[in-house]
Amino acid sequence: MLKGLKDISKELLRAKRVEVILAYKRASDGVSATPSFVFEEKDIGNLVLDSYCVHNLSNYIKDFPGEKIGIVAKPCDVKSIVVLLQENQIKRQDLFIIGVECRGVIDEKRIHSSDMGFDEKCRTCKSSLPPFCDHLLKDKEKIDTKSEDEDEYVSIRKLEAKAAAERFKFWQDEFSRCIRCYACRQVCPLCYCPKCVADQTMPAWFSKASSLKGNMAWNITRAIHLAARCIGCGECERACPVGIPLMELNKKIEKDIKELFGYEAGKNAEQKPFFASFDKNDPDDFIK
Amino acid sequence: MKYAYYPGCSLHSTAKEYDLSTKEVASALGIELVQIPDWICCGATPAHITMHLLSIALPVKNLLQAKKMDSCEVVTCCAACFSRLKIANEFMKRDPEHREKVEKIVGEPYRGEVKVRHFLDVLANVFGLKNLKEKIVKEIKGLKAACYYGCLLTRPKDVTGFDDLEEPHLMDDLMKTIGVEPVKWPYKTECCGASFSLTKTDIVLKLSCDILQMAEDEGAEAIVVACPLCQSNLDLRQGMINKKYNKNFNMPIFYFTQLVALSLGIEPEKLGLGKHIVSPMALLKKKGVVV
Amino acid sequence: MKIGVFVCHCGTNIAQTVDVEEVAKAAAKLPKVKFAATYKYMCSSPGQALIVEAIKEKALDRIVVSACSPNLHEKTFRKCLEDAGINAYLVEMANIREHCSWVHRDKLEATRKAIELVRLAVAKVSRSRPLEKTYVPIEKKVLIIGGGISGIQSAIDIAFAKYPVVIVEREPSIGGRMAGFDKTFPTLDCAACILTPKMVTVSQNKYVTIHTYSEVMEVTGHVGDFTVKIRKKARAVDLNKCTGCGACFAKCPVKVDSEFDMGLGKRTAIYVPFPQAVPNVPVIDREHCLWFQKKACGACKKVCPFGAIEYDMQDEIIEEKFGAIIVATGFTQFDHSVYGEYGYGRYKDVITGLHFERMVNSSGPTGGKIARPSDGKSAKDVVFIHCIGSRDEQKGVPYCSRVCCMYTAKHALLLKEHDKDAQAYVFYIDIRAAGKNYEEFVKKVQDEYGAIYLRGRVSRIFEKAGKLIVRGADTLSGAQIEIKADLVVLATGLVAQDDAATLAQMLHIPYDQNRLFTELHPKLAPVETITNGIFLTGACQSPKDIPDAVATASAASVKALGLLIQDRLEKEPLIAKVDTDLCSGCKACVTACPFNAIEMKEVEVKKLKRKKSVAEVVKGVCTGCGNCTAVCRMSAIDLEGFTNRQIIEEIEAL
Amino acid sequence: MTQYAIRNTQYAKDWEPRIVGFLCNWCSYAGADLAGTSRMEYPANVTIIRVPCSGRMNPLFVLKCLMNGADGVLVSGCHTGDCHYSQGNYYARRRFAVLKRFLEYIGIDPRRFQMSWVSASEGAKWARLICELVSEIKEAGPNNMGTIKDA
Repeated sequence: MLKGLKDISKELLRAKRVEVILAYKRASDGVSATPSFVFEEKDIGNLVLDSYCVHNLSNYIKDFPGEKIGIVAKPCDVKSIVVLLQENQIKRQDLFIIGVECRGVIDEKRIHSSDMGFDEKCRTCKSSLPPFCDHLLKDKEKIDTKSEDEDEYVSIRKLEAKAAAERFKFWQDEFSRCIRCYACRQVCPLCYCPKCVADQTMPAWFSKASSLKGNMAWNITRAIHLAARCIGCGECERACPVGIPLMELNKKIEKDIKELFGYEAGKNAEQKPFFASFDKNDPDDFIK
Repeated sequence: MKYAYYPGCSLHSTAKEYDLSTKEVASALGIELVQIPDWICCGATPAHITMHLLSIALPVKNLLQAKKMDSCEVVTCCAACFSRLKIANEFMKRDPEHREKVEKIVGEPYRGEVKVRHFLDVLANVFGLKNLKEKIVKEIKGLKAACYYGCLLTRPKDVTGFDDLEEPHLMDDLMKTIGVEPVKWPYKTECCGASFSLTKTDIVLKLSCDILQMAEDEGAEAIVVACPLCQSNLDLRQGMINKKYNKNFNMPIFYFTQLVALSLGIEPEKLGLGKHIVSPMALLKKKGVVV
Repeated sequence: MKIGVFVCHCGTNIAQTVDVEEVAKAAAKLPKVKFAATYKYMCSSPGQALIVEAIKEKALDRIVVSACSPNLHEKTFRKCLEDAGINAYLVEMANIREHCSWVHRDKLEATRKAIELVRLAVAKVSRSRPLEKTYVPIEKKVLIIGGGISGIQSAIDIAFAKYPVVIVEREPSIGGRMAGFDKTFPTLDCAACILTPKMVTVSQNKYVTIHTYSEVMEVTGHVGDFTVKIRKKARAVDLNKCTGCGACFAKCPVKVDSEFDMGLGKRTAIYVPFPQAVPNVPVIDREHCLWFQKKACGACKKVCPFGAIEYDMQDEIIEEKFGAIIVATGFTQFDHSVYGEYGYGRYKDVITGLHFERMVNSSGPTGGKIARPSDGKSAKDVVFIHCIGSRDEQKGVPYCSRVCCMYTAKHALLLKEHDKDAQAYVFYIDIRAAGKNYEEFVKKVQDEYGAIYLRGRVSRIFEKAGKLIVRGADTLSGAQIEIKADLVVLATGLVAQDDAATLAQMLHIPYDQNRLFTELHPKLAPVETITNGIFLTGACQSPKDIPDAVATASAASVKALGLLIQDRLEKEPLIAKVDTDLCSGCKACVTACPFNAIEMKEVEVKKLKRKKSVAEVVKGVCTGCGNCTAVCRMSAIDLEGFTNRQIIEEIEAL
Repeated sequence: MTQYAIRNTQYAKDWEPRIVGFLCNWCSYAGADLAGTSRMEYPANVTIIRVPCSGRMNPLFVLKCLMNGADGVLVSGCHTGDCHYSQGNYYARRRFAVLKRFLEYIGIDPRRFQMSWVSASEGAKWARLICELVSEIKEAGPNNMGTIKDA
């Protein structure tokens, strides 16, 4: 696969098909991978491609406006590209997607511990192949994935089943740790707003203080703003320095929207954004 | 098919033949009727004009008894009982204020869980006319009868709700099934005077006379009823009507169950036909139903 | 910032339940509030003068009027601010009447809530900005939906002022219900004699275009600029070639029940609904025409001397622009088949008032003979029953249909005039004869025409021996009554057209639980609707007799003309606007706008020295719904008058 | 005892819920006006904020109310098909179907956020709705967000 990546990268740069390639190189710890922006052929040699390549590189697309970009993209990364296309943030012709067949990525938080293993999102992942791409890097061996019927929302259902007060307590405890560093936002490929509502002052949508109330408002707002858009790459949770289970929020909304409306984000760039459209038969049993 | 059976007081006195014929029909069709133990008066018809709470509490007491029989459906034959039981049920379902008071009186909670049906409803809608047709031994041919539903069976619509309010047809359908020819007549749901029979007999005589007259005018040889009060007014008072209005009615008044029983081949002796004041025997002989 | 708060007593309407002085005192203590006062009637001239004076004296720059619903007086106070020389959009109303004093009884509670509502309004107005009115051109043409007496009168009035007007009528002829009437109460002039000249006038007027056999399919746009799609159904007869000679329907072999004659008479498959039809051009009823069903016959085409028959004519859809719309879609008759006690509509000799109109008409299907539909025998004893469907919350509509008492009286009179031996019995609940010469008319029918009026309801009708037995109570004498009648005429009520709700939704006008269209104000704006530029006339708003229908028609015309004579139309500036710095160009607003009022444009980002694509609101098209603001995650698009800052400020003030 | 229940008993006597109602101008606001003109009585716990259309309602407004300690929030618009702007309420419906479930998941009592369709002619429905809403929120007890300090 790595050879395939290097070959195609060389080809793209030589043919001036792209100006930059978003890929990975080894980090200074010698184990993890780190994003690498390759402008020249000579840097191709440093590239790596393995289960340590956790980052969703589509987050960096916005840093190269108007440029032709080659991007290494795992299946989830391609899904976020779909949303970016759907939301007019990039032009398809400016993008060359080097799709990667994926066997999952390592859980970075446990990378130096004894129980190193795949990330939680990969354990329930149902597709190893990106929905589409311009060039596919296939694995040599066949990759087993979960069956379509497998419930990916086990933990959500568990939490749902708890009493309201218990849920409230759970989230209060989680949110109270938030330090409002906004790493979750910075790392999210879909948080591209020029000025986040959290930073706006006129009006001040919610408290900027790192208090429980402010934290709660922020975390709820973040989840709402990713509703029907989050494709589950898990970058927010990975980046969170205090370990708030942000995916438990994202997944809950993803589940509801799938159940109530049959809509899934990141499937089709031609589809109207979920909240910018409606169906006359949308459920209304909650309305008096 | 198993029901809690609420006979009501009429069926144990003036309308014994209704009780007899109902039980005969039920057993012939395999419908199990289990009498509610310790059943009491339903309150019809004086209770609801004297004390509202009492008129609900009495039927509820009976319904509670039925509930304990682990039977969720009560069947009754008397149109007045049917009406009172149904209305009580509706109050207990819809009106929390009354419910609270009544629950205090009867000492137990009740939310209208027990379903109440009239036996006509059971025959026509649950057992089904198609199934009944297969069981018929002897069709009653050539008998023209006016099906008389009375005032309570279909009203009020929201409570009873099993037949058309103004133009009921279930009894007509049932009669057609057993071979009887129901006549088209407009007095299906007129009032016979009901319980005024004792207090204001004149009213009953007038109203019942009109009904008999209309039935005769429209070519009926007999009237079929589903209510003991209707039956007694039309049958018991027929002589007085003839005298007072100078008429010559000789119109047998059948319970629908009696005719159904005859068509099922049940011996006439078991149906209390002899209890009628206007004897139906001559007519039944003429039609070849009995020998 | 200097905010002034003005608390209205509204006579005792507010002051009785809300301690207005207490409200003013509390308001005066709010930050930024420099002045607070109360007055008996803020909307009155002295009330407004008080505001103007205070603005000038205390140099107030924002105003809160704490009074009734803004839907009633917001415009009044905006005007008042203009008079005082400050921007009209710097006023907010606190609705302490409809939402407070009228719905609460406890004075303490109501006063507390009134203070809260004022606090919110102060908070909101503190974030208000002066807005400039925008202007849009007006399409100087009126659409009238419905060509009955209302629509015809409206068209005549508008054409008289020399403005173009288009009538869309779904039947093959204009004329509506009135065309089917015999005589009209209380003067007894013949309906045709007074309607036909109007039909001719309107059809010959050069300012009037009539699309009969046509329906409105779609309405978009707004006051001054409505775009309307009209389906002209295929008549299969060329309107220009046909001269109305009648050769075609003389030859047509098909006979079906005539709708115009309420099924009492027959018509052919190619037909004009009635002889005075406008246009006098037949239409082919494709469901019954042998050509359309079996490709047989073709007689009409063969006999037409002008080659006007076109079997392959297709529906045509036209699109036109209008500045105003008048809705004159009228009523339909209540369906009495829900009354089991009257035979579920199955007795042939139980008919409705409209049947009777046709029957009594000398050019009608019976030639004016009052005949039983069942056997054609002349009817001597005729029972009329009032309030069929009307004033019946169980089976019909709760309202009084207003015209039935009068038309029944007229029928009783006509019955006697047509047949000296006939006898009318009228069962009524109340007689409502409120109109000029109406009461006198009813009295005349009772006294001079011998109609027997019985106060009571009919409990049952049944057939016996060729007669209808009508049973009822005479509640005045307490007697039970039984009448052996030959004919029963039900005074069926007037109800909304079956598709009224669909039309209302198309026009974005509200309708009530009876599907009658709702006027802007029941007293003060009876022909206007909540949607600017759309007006109501006739029975689509509520049951009306002919004089009322004509009066509302002229009223609606004046309202429409009032719009058309203006050079340009003032448009509320309460529309969306985009902050391009915040906009990410995600196009969610563009997709979600129900009016396609948002477009994308390129702007230069100076800091980055490159262009970016952002949303832009098309001012003339935006209606100010604000849907865009809620789908915008970056809150880059906002709605004037209901800005994020204003609403957040209100929430903070809670 | 859950914390809700504790609060309930504590506040039961003199606590009155504070509810915010966001009403669309054309249907629900007019319906509430009609309840007034018809002199229907209902509890004074609901403060109305007028918006042009339920489609104007940003979920963050609802969140803001709840974070500020409102005990209940109601968003009310026209019945489907009746929207003055033809579609606004359809968008709102979708938006708030998701929000409602999400707030519940966070542990916020579902009774605190409700949505209704009230037309301009449904004054009676409005009055009835408010009675129900107030009693439901009384059962739910005070919003504990209001007691959390925001330092």
